[in-house]
Amino acid sequence: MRLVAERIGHGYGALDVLSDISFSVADGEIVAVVGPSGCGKSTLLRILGGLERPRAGRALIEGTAPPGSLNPITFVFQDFALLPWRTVAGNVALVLEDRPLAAAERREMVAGALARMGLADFADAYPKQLSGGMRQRVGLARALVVRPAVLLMDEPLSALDAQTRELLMDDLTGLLAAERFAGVYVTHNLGEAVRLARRILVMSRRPGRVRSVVEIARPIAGRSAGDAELAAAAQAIWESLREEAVAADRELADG
Amino acid sequence: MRLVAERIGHGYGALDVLSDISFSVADGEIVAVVGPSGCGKSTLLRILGGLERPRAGRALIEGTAPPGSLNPITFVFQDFALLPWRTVAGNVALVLEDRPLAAAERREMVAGALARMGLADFADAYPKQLSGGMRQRVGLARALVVRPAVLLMDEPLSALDAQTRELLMDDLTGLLAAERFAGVYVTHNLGEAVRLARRILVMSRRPGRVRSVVEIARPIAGRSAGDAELAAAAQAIWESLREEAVAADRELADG
Amino acid sequence: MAEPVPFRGGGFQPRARRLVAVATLAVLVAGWSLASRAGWVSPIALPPPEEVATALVRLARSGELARHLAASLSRLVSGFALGAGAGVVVGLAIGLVSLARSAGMPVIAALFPIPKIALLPLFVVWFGIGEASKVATIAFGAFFPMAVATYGGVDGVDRTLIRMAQSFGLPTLSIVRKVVLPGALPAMLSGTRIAAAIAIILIVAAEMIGANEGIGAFILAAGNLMQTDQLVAGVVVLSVLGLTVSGLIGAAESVLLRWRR
Amino acid sequence: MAEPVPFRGGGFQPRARRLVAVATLAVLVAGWSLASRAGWVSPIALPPPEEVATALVRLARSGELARHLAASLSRLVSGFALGAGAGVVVGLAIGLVSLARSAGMPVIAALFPIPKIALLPLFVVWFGIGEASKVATIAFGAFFPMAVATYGGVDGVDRTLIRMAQSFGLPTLSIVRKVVLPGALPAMLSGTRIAAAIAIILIVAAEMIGANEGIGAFILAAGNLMQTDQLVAGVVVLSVLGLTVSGLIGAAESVLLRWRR
Amino acid sequence: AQETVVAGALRFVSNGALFVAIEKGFFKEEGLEVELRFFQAAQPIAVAVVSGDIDVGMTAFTGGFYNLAGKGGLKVIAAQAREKKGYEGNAVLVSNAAFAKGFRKIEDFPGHSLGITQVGSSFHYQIGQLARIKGFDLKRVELKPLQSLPAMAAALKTNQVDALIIAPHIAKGLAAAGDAHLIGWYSDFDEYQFGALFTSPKMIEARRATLEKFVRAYQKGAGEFASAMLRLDGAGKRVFDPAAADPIAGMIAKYVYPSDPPAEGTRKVKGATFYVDAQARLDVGDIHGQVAWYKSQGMVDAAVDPKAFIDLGFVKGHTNVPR
Ligand SMILES: Nc1ncnc2c1ncn2[C@@H]1O[C@H](COP(=O)(O)OP(=O)(O)OP(=O)(O)O)[C@@H](O)[C@H]1O
Ligand SMILES: Nc1ncnc2c1ncn2[C@@H]1O[C@H](COP(=O)(O)OP(=O)(O)OP(=O)(O)O)[C@@H](O)[C@H]1O
Ligand SMILES: [Mg+2]
Ligand SMILES: [Mg+2]
Repeated sequence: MRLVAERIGHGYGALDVLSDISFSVADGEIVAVVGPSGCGKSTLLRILGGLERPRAGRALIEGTAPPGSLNPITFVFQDFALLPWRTVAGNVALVLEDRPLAAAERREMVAGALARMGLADFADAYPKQLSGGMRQRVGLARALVVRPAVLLMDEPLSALDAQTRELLMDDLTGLLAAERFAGVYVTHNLGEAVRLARRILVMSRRPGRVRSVVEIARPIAGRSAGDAELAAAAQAIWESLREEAVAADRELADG
Repeated sequence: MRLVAERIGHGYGALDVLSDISFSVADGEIVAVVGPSGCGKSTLLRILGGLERPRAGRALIEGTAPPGSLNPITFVFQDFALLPWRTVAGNVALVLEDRPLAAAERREMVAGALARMGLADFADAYPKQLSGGMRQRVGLARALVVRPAVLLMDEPLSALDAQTRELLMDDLTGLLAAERFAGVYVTHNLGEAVRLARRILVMSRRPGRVRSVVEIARPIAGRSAGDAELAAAAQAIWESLREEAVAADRELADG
Repeated sequence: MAEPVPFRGGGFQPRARRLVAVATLAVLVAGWSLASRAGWVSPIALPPPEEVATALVRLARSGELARHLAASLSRLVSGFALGAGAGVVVGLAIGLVSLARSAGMPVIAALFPIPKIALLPLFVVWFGIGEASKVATIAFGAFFPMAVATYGGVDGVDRTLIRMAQSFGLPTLSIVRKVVLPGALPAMLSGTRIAAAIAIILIVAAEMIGANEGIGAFILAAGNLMQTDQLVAGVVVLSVLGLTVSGLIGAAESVLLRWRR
Repeated sequence: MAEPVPFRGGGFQPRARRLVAVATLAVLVAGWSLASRAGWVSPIALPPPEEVATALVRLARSGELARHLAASLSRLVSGFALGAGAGVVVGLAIGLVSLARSAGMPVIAALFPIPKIALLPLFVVWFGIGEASKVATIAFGAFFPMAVATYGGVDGVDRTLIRMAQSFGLPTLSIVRKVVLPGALPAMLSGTRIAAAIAIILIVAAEMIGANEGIGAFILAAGNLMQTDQLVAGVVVLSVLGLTVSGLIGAAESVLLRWRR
Repeated sequence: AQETVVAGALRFVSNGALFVAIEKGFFKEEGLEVELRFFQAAQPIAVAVVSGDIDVGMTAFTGGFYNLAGKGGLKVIAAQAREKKGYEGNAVLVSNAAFAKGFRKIEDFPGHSLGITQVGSSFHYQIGQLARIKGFDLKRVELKPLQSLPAMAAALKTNQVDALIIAPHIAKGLAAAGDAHLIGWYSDFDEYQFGALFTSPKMIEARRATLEKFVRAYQKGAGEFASAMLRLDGAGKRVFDPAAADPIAGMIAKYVYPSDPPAEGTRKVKGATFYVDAQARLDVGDIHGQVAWYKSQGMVDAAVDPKAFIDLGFVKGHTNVPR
């Protein structure tokens, strides 16, 4: 199954946000999207996931979803999007409750997803009791439990502190390498982009266009935090982005 | 003027937060404080700045503040702590209004501080109109305008996205190199610590103690983002912290 | 040559101390009693607290208090249930459906500021002089704050939670039940607090028409007869009732909103 | 073989359309008129809207409306100013000073739920049947919500802003003036909204005793005479007054709170 | 089986004829069971008749009553109390302060304040008539609606109003206690049909025979009341023959002063007695006059026609019927 963006354009009122974005995500491939603040990365992801209708172009699914996938295109959110009134297990169970599954099977699926994210001991905890890292692990468990084909991740680590981010990055690379999910990974952090992605889409300022696409051929499993080659790739992207990042930073919101 | 922490210990109710912390910050020296979540870094900083009374030990000033310093020990806050109902200039002027200064002199000082942070065009904007990076620049301008001797910075960049953080890091290293402020820099980000600090205080989990002190002799001006030696130092600290960070991450808040 | 860093924090965190609170109430009552006994306050203007206490005890002993309370509580409960129930339904509709919002908001805005006492003569014509008009008065009073709080609560539900639920393909009804309603619950509970307070306040107005029993009727009769000791006794009963209901809602909150802070 | 990603977003963002709002009110009035003319609603139960309109026009033409409004507004303004002013002062004290908090909170909690109509006879004894008792009734009603909103607002001021001000050595008075008060302003303005609504609602109660002029007195007289057209006209005036005041506060908010969203 | 009639009334001595008829069993004799509903205020009784909550009601006339009646909801069928020359009725009281400043007679009303219960009440009507008779402008009297009789008494005692027109027992009590000065009786200046027994048009249509029985029994009660309570001596002054009056007053006291000891209640009833026509006949002309006055004040709608809401068919010999 491939996820294809076909000449997607979008805007809000008079504000043009995205313009003519085309790319595709193949089976098991991670595409990172980077770009300055407000260039429409989150909007693009919402369009890809069917949460927003684009003004122009369209998002397509090519091929069929793998059998057993309950929710082929699944989001992971920046702010975790956990229901605070449900326990960890309840939050994961939420997305299975309206599916035709036997209660026992559902329980088993939830327990399996929690175990895979190291959350087995936290099944009955409420989100507020968890650290940020654990909360995002719940978000990942919830995404895994529906057996997705493509994960759409909107800055999944940016709400975490640097050390926790490091820990989750390890978990995430492990997961993506083991499961062969496809994914679109939006981030500001070029270090994350070069560690996870096969291709990096560098976007321009609003209205966001694809400025360049950087390919990184090395398998994810072999990449590590202190890798000089990756650092150089990140540095190169940064040089190309810097000016636009400065401009985005100095932009005044009207109001 | 030296800032000295003398066997500081603290706690809230039955919760021991800090235990027996001693160190000193010499003139023009930046000390970074790193440690897992909840180990008492922010508490330590509040005690050093006179915002909290420690249960044990004390914070001392050795020597006299440089002449002309209006507020020798000055904070920079993680969440910027700007008054949303004041403009950029108003926020900076706030901390001068109760000082015996002529109006013209005050205006000049404010304008100078804004100019130094590249905020001259934003004097009349409200905080909500600014990007996160610009907001923290206002926080820095406000800190500069009182001519501090020691800056106490509590994760000043952690609320920013990765690209903006990169931009502000450049501003900050420039500033600290040029002005020769002393500073205590609390952070989770080991990369930041190794780029800014002469000494790095690595703290243990709560109750926070000083686990080790890492010295980095090279002058700040000569350090850069992609530096392999610094990356190795950061990696070494991370190895020593990792286990505690994992434990802190898996901690359940009671409630 | 070393001096401590000057302390400049602290303050701006006033704490309510229970002892001082109790002491304050005690001092107030004692002062009131003293002023009455010294003759500074005429018993017509304010009966001494002892007399109020005596009136209360007499009221309780004779079983009258129970009778009046029972009458008022039954009106309160049914009026509140009707009004607040309708308020939740209308509030949900306004919070979820564009048409209901467009139609409902202006009507609520126009009717909310109308004092219920002004409508009493019409209520009597509409609902008669029996229980119906009293229940309707209370229901009318409870309806508006509940409706406003409910749609405010629905508006306040984090949209990312709703988008999350949609992105996992949850059906709309499930989203309303599992995301919107629990998310609006805190606001609805504080709406309940206000609606209950208004319902209690309206007891007196409701019992202005043709009521022989009820705390409100009792207070009105005492006021008409200038029996200030009984009047104040009745007011004390209402105040205690208000505090009790507010306490009950607080308890409900701490159970239902365990997941918060 | 390529199919579009299924759309599953949207919804949960009801918009109030002004046109539908106006249409709803128009339909309601038309239906009311029709029901009256068809005889489904007896004129005793609800006068037809035309009669209400006629009554309003007559009221306005004869200058009576102006006279009644002037009387009520002067009571409203002075009662509100007194009550809300005292509420702000007490609320600030409770928000800033431990002693005031300990002493004030229980007193407010005990007195807030008391219906003001119940106290009317006492108010008459305390303040007579002239303007004083009417102003006092309104002031009493406005005091509590304002006090509660003010200390709530002070409690809600971001403590890091206060610690920031302290860390720069600002004197306490400056912190109160420049940080606490502006920070509490949004809550105080929504308290003003509630206090004003309560003040308007209390006009009818306040003008029950010894008032010849005033919208409340006019409504009461119309109720006594069963002149339902005039009664409803008076209620419409109060509703419009409520909407106007709420609009004014909204305007004040958008000026004073420009710095917010 | 007995037929039930639900009757609404206030606990006032002016409804004495009804209470006597019940106590004496006159309704039972007619085969009627009367179910009494007591109210706190006059207005709701009329509304309750309109809405069918009760079958018949008895209260004083007010502007509100006439407006309801004019909208077709009420039919007046027999008399209640009336102000009659030579009998005590409502009295005019002046506060001590106003009296000291020279408020001694009705003509002194202009420039003073008068406490009333509500706009359009019978007290409002009576000051209007006094103004008409004495030729002063009603606008020069400041009317203060005070909602209840006790509030009126309290306001007079504390000199917050200058005068009251109020029921005899309250007036005599205040004057005797030195709290106010009694400067005249309303009946010295005018006669006045105070109130009525009324029902709804629907009731007349559906249960005319029952109503006729009810009125017959009620008239008997009025006759008993009049003969026992309204005796005049040779000088035209009212006297109570204890043998005749006390049993009747005692019956009324059971309803009006239920919480007082019987002897005390009997005494109070005698002090509060109004004139009641022995056959419950209405002063129809006065009702027309009342409606005309209320109309002239803008308190009753111009369309209200007394002819339409008085049913003359239940009682024979109504007085003063306009052509
Ligand atoms: N629902 C909306 N209505 C109106 N404008 C919107 C909406 N959502 C986003 N925008 C605007 O569209 C632009 C792009 O928003 P988007 O969130 O997609 O950017 P982004 O690249 O994700 O930014 P960031 O890096 O800050 O997350 C911004 O200017 C934003 O203000
Ligand atoms: N005012 C307070 N009252 C009670 N407990 C507090 C208070 N402030 C901090 N704590 C607790 O003290 C501990 C240390 O807090 P502190 O904020 O100093 O940690 P930190 O190292 O800055 O953490 P982080 O890395 O998350 O910023 C935490 O467990 C916290 O919950
Ligand atoms: Mg985004
Ligand atoms: Mg901290």
